[in-house]
Amino acid sequence: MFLKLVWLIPALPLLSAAILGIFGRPLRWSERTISWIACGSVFLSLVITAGVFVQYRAAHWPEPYLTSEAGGFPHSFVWVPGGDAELSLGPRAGQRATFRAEWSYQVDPLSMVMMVVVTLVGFLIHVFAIGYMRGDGGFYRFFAELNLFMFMMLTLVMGSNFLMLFVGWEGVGLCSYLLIGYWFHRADAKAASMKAFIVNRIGDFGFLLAMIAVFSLFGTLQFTEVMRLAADEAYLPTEAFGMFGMASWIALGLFIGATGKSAQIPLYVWLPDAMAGPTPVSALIHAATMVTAGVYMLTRTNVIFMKSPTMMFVVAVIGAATLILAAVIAFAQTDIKKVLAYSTISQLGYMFLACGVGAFTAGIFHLFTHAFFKALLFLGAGSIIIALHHKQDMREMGGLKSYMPVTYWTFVIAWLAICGIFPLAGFVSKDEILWRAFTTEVIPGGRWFWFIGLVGVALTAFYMTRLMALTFWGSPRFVPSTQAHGLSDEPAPHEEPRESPKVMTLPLIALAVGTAVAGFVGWPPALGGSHRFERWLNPVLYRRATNAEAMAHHGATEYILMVVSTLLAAMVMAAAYHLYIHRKQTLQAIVEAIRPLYIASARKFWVDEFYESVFVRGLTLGFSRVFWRTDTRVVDGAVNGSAWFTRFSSRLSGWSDLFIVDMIVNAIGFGLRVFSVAFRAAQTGFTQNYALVITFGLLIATAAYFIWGS
Amino acid sequence: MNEQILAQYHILTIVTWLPAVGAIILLFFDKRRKAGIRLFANLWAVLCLIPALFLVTYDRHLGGIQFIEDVNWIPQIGARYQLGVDGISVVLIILTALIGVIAVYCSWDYIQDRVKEYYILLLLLQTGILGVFASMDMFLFYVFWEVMLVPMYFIIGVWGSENRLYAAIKFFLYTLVGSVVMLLAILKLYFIFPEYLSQHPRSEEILRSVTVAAQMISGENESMLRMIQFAIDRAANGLPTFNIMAMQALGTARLDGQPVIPLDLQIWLFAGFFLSFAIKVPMFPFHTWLPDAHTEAPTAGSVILAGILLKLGTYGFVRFNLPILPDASKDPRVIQVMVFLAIMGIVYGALVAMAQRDWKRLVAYSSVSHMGMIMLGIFALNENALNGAVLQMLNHGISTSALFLIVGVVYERRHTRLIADYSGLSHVMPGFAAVFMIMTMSSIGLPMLNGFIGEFLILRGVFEENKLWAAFAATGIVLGAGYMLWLYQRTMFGQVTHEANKKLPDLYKREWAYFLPLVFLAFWIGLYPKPVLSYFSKPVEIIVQQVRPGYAGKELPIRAGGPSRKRAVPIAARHANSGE
Amino acid sequence: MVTEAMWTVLQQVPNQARTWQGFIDALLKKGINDFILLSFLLFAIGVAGVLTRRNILIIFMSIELILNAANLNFIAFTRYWQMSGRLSEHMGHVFTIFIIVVAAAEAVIGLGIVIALYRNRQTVAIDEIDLLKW
Amino acid sequence: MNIMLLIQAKPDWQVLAQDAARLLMPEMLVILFACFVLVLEFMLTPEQRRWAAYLSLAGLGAAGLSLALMFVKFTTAEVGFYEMVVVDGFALVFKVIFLLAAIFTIALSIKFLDVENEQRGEYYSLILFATAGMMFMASGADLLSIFISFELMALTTYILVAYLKRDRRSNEAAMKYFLLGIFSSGIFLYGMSLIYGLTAETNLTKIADTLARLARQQAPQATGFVAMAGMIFIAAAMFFKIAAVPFHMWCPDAYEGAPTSVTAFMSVGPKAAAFAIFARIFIDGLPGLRGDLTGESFGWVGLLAIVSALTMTWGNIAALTQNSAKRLMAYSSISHAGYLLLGLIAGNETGYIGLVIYLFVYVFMNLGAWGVIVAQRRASILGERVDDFNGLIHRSPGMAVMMTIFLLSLTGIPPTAGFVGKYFLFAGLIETGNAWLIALCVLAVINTAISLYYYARFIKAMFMSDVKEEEPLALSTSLRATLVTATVMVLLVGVYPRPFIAFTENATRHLLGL
Repeated sequence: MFLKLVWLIPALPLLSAAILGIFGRPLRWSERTISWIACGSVFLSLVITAGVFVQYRAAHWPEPYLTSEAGGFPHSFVWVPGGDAELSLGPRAGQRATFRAEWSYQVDPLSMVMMVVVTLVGFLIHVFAIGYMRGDGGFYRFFAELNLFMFMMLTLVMGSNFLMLFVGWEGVGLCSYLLIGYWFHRADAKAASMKAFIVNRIGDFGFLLAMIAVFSLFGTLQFTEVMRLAADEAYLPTEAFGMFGMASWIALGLFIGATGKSAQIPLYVWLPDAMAGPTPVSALIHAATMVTAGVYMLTRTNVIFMKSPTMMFVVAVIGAATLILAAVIAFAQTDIKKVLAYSTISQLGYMFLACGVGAFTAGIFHLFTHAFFKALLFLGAGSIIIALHHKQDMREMGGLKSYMPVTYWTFVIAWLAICGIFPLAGFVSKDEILWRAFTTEVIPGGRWFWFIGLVGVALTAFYMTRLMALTFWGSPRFVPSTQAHGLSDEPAPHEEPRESPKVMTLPLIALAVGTAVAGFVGWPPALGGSHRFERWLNPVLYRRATNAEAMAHHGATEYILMVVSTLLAAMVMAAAYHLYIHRKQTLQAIVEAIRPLYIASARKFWVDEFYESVFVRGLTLGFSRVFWRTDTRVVDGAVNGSAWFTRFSSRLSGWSDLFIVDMIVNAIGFGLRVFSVAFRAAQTGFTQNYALVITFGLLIATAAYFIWGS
Repeated sequence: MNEQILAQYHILTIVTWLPAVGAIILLFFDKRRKAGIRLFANLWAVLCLIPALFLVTYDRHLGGIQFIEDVNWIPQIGARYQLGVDGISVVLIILTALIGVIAVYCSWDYIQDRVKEYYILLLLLQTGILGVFASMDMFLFYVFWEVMLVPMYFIIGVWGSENRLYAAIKFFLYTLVGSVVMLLAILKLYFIFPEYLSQHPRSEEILRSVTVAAQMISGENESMLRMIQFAIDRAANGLPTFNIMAMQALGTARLDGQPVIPLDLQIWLFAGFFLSFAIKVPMFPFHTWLPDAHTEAPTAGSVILAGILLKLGTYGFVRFNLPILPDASKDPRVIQVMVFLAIMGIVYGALVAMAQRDWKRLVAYSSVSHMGMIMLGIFALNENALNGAVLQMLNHGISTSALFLIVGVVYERRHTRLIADYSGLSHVMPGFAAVFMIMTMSSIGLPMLNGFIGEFLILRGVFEENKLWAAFAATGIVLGAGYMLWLYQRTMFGQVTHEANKKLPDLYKREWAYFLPLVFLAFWIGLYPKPVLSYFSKPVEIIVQQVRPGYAGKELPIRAGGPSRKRAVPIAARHANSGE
Repeated sequence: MVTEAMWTVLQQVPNQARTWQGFIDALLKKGINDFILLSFLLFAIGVAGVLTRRNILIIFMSIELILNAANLNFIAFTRYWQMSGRLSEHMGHVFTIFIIVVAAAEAVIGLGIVIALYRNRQTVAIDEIDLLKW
Repeated sequence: MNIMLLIQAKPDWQVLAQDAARLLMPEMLVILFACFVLVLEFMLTPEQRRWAAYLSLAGLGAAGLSLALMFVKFTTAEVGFYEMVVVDGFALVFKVIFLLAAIFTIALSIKFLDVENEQRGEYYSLILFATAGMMFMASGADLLSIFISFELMALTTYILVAYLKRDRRSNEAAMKYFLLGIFSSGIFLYGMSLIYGLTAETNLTKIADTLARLARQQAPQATGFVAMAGMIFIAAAMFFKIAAVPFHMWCPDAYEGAPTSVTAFMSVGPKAAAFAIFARIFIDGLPGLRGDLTGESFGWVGLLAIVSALTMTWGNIAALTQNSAKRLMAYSSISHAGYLLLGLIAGNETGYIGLVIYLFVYVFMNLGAWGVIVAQRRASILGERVDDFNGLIHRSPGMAVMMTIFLLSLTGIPPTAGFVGKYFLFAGLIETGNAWLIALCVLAVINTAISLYYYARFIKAMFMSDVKEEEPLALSTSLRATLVTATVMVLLVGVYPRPFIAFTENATRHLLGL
């Protein structure tokens, strides 16, 4: 029964978005009405998702369930019938394939996980947002856009083919754009929204081409078909490491798309700026769901990636580099949301690292746990921000522990989780990744990747503890605000920060619970678990012998590695605590000692500036201006020449009313005018000249005939 | 059959000439009674839309040219008043009629002086454009093609903004240069057709081959075949014809596997048509008339220019260059040039758009970029890309018209087009901001809006031909997002900095009325393009088969019965009522 | 028919030399070239006069020379053809007479225009008349 | 002696009279009325002077009627006056064109002469004489008759140009036109004398036969030279009359200086007449010298092609920067001569139809345009600059719209008559399939586009500029009627050319020897 309602899962939020968007303003609905509609629709989706989960697990797993099985509209319909085409790649090149993209959904283990994450976390964040956005002028707009995001994200994860994935992909980009720019009067928001969209577009460039290549190779965009065909060695041969063949090219395109959406090097720059949006947006879009779409996509197309060890290696390298770079930058950030943003990037780096080493399930598992604890962190930060009346600078916080106990304690759980403290969710998933990296046989150099991951653990522990220390611990440094923040109509607030209302703390608590228990879903066998999560996901993976062996194999090394990472994290946390709470002078000294590094970190290694100057101002705008100039005033010389000529023949007035703006045409125009003046000048007014011309004409004609005409 | 009944009622004649009739009626209005003139023009424009909507009864399974009307016009030269439409024209005609209504309607407040002349010209322009889409006779086509220049020239020149005179004459000159060269190409075709079929040493074989080709391209469509056969019979007796479909049959015909029209000649003819259509599109080096004309024209003028007029160029390529000159169209040299120009157009247009300080000019340059995409799609010469290109014609008509209307809205309120004069309009005009956002997204090809379907299909098809082209074209999509969003950011976001902007009213009901259909269409085509695509997928399939026989392993079916024999038509008929 | 018959009779009459006609005939026996050359010289002189003289009346007279060059041609050719067997040839003579008449008419009109011009401008120098140009 | 013989051979007066009645009725009527008008002039008081105009119109109408009768009567070519005069479809069609030109000119002139204060009967009688001359030209089958009628037309036109005898510009224009005109007449005659010398014939068809015979007999090279020289001299005179580059230079000056109504007449009537004899002489008389463009044999087609290219281009380009409307139209008329030559160059049915139908519609569109310029001439305003048209739409919308239609037709934009003409001219060239001619055609179409630029300057002035002065236009009923008729014809020919093409086919059938 629920499986027949799959189409409703995205449709409900869309309906709500449409209703709110169209009627919210003209009917002047109250915040309460809007909240009910928005959250209600997401809640219904959540309920249906749960139902679908149960049913799917019982009746279909491990086979994917396609809504087209249920029939036509609204379950599925032919969306883009593009006509016949010829395949242009691979063994079937030259054969006919009909381009016929369907609008249909697919429920399989992977999308099930994503649906649960999206609807569950999405619902909690919706609820939180009721409190967070209270009194904002664009309440209806906010929820309309947030609901629209839910629709797009669900389309992304549920779509049964690449084109639908792309719909969601671009759609979440749009919503991200709209929501980052929600407070569009703010300069940072308006710049950040555009940056996000365009950087994503650059990624989409790769995705789009890769998707088209997939069709040109396989003749279909349906995931089930593509993966079935791709698994065939005859169709898409596995490449040796270092080779860059068909699979690698397609994987490269897909991966470029993923780096854009999931904020990896080199396209990560938009995500920190995206924090200009309201905090629930940051939590939902820029931490829990949208940014993980890249990981989802990599896992979805894991067959293709697995055929290309080269690209797997690239993915791992990019993931590893990103996780370190982002963590280092997070060190010196003072804006609480920026720290969390870089932390997100860093954690996404882990996920990519996991994918790169062939542990797609570990990546998804980390995605799953990360959704909880990072959403929790962001919501906690949101709670703080509200309490401090939209102050985000950590240097003006401190000692909030006693003012906001619920926020504090939930935050602590998340902090421990992200640092990888046993037995919280973060620990389980991160350890899984490290272990898989250590033992990988998909790509060479697994131990190095493990080591980088370990460094990342230490860095994470440090900056997160720093964040805790600066916000919750120590003495309060905030000045009670005397004025309301820009948009709210609330009167001047209370002197001291206050715990947020229930509508905000309840989601925090719920997420904290999730953070605590989510890890048990994929409890590793080494600790007595059964890898339920991995087994659940296995059907979507391209199974290779090594993979299965790695699953079975565990021993002393694994325990050692677990202990190493946990101890490392704990030690770093303790050290950081001491530095920030008790040894401030030492901290200062250290900062002084590594001042260049510190500044570089604080300035984000000038990557933004580099991009801005080279790509944006340099190449794009530079060419843009140059071309424009070519287009309009190329022949400045001609224009000047004409000015001179005008003076020279001032009596020929009126000819400059139409002057020369484009290059060639106006050069012709100019030439014609010059000739015109010359021809007219030939008309001297002297009759004898005319007679002379006639005579010459006669002579030349006669002579010509006598010379050539015989 | 529906189609034949409508043809009996001269549906295409009505569709084409109804606006002109309105213009004539308007002549009798007192020019001081502006309100009456406005009301009449608007009602008439809506009236003109109604017969156009009947064209949706076009039989999509039958395909080919339908609603054929055929009247002898100038028997001495074999020019006939032949109207007929295939799916591509049907879609474009309906778009034209719709944009026509919007263009008339959006001028309600904008045009305050010389109202009567304005509406007369607008309606005449409408007739010209509709005529181009409906013509099946090249002479008639050419007449309509040039006729529409004149009203457009006046609309830009009289009701445009500051630099209007320059823009108007530039528009007129550019397009005239192109079209007169096209006339020569048309004439050449006109003369070789009977020559091949009656005087060529192997005319019998050619005749047979052309007849077979005619049967292939008309498929099951009897009336279309009759039309072509009539022209072929005439030509077999040395009498020339202007029939476009007969020319297509000649272009498709093969003699010992070789094209009947030699490749050299095809390339020359191609060049002739190319110049005209490339200027109209406009393709890269011929585009400089466009920004001026679009920018200076009044809103309705820009809407018609961008929404419909540019499509005439791409329509011309699809109707003439591809099927009539298939071997030139697929000649690698030609393709290279065309694709190079198209890609240049995409990238160059986008980059130049980015440098604009003038809102309207930016939108105008975006057209250059988008039309480059359509051209690329056409010259990928496969079904996906051509379907995408035709759909994109429609999409561009919708989204760019809307963008020009959007500029018009603020221009009417503030009388400046400089981007710098606007900021933070979202605060004061939220409805406007929403519409603008939707149309921006449509323009940059966001999925679920119309632009995406077209662009994706084009890219899909182009990728099949050459991956590098597709990569270049895809950069256009990135750049497109760049300039459009930057525009949106600069105008809609931020604080309201100008005092004058603080009191701007949001969209009036009238303005909603013309935006909503466009928004609706944008969503409809984005979400469910199948009905629209189904109108032209069959004609597109045939065109691809004409250019690349055997593409995707398909063959055009030859009808049973075999080619018909040469029928005797006395030569004397040439001066008498030949062809009645 | 009548003229043909008469000409056959006349042919039998011995040629009367030492007349103008005889002289010209003698010249023509050498060939038509001398006449063409002479008329061309006349033509050239006329053209030179048109191009170089300032006075409108003299230009006018130079043009008369050109007309007379044509006249000379016509007469010489007619005679040439008569001598070479086309006895009834006469069109050149007729043409010449018409040319003379037309030249007279032209002179009338030309002088009228010159007089009108002189009244308004007090000059008959062609290079002073350049009001209309460019 | 032979002349004696000729005189002795008694002319059959009865036959001549019959010929006159049969073949020359329209011409005789025109001359008769011309004489009437001349005499009437002395009987009219200054207030009644317009009657001269009405009488002339009546005469032209009568001639038109008799012409119509001849259309019905003549199905084949009729020759008379000892093969001097031929009445065939070609002649008849051209006579219609001349009559129309004359009627329109007179209708345009009435008010204009009032404004100029020169309302006199001799003006109309001169126009009638010129018309008679042109009609004879169209009928000329012999170099002699062509020459005489040519001079009749030319001499009367010289006088017409000088008609404003107190106007210095008119004097000067007449003087230039006259001097250069008789200069070209001299060249014409010289050329004719050469041809005569070569063939001993003045009758065009006989010339053609003789030349063909000479060619067959492989006559010495010298004959070829003489024939060529004669052809070139005749062509030069023709070029002069149609104002083709480089023989065009009288044209702008004469057009500017002449009274505007006369300019209007000159730009249509004499030009068409010159084309008529051009076609007659070159197609009937010198077909053997046609040559082709393949490089095998040189002939007049190459000369015409080069001159045509020069003419179109020069005329159009020189017009670009003109500010005087009359000079601008003069250059426009030069460039049209270039287009018209294309018909002769093409040398096929399509091209000939183009030539004739273009001349036919040129009457309407060009006289229409000149008519509007004539209306600009008011007591205190010359009205000869393009600027004088500023804001015409506000003052006189009908005039502005009609002028626009004329200008678009001159440019060749459908659905106006000009397009139909250009269509045939271009189509003729394309039909030949010769690469050079197609290149010429490309040049021609590019010229068409260039011409748009200066025509559009009028449109710009009329529609898009502010009114300069408010004095009402000099309009009269006859002028209005003329312009409306011209507009209707321009549009009618453009939209439904079928009967008009059929009409011109009367002329082309002859040229093709059908």
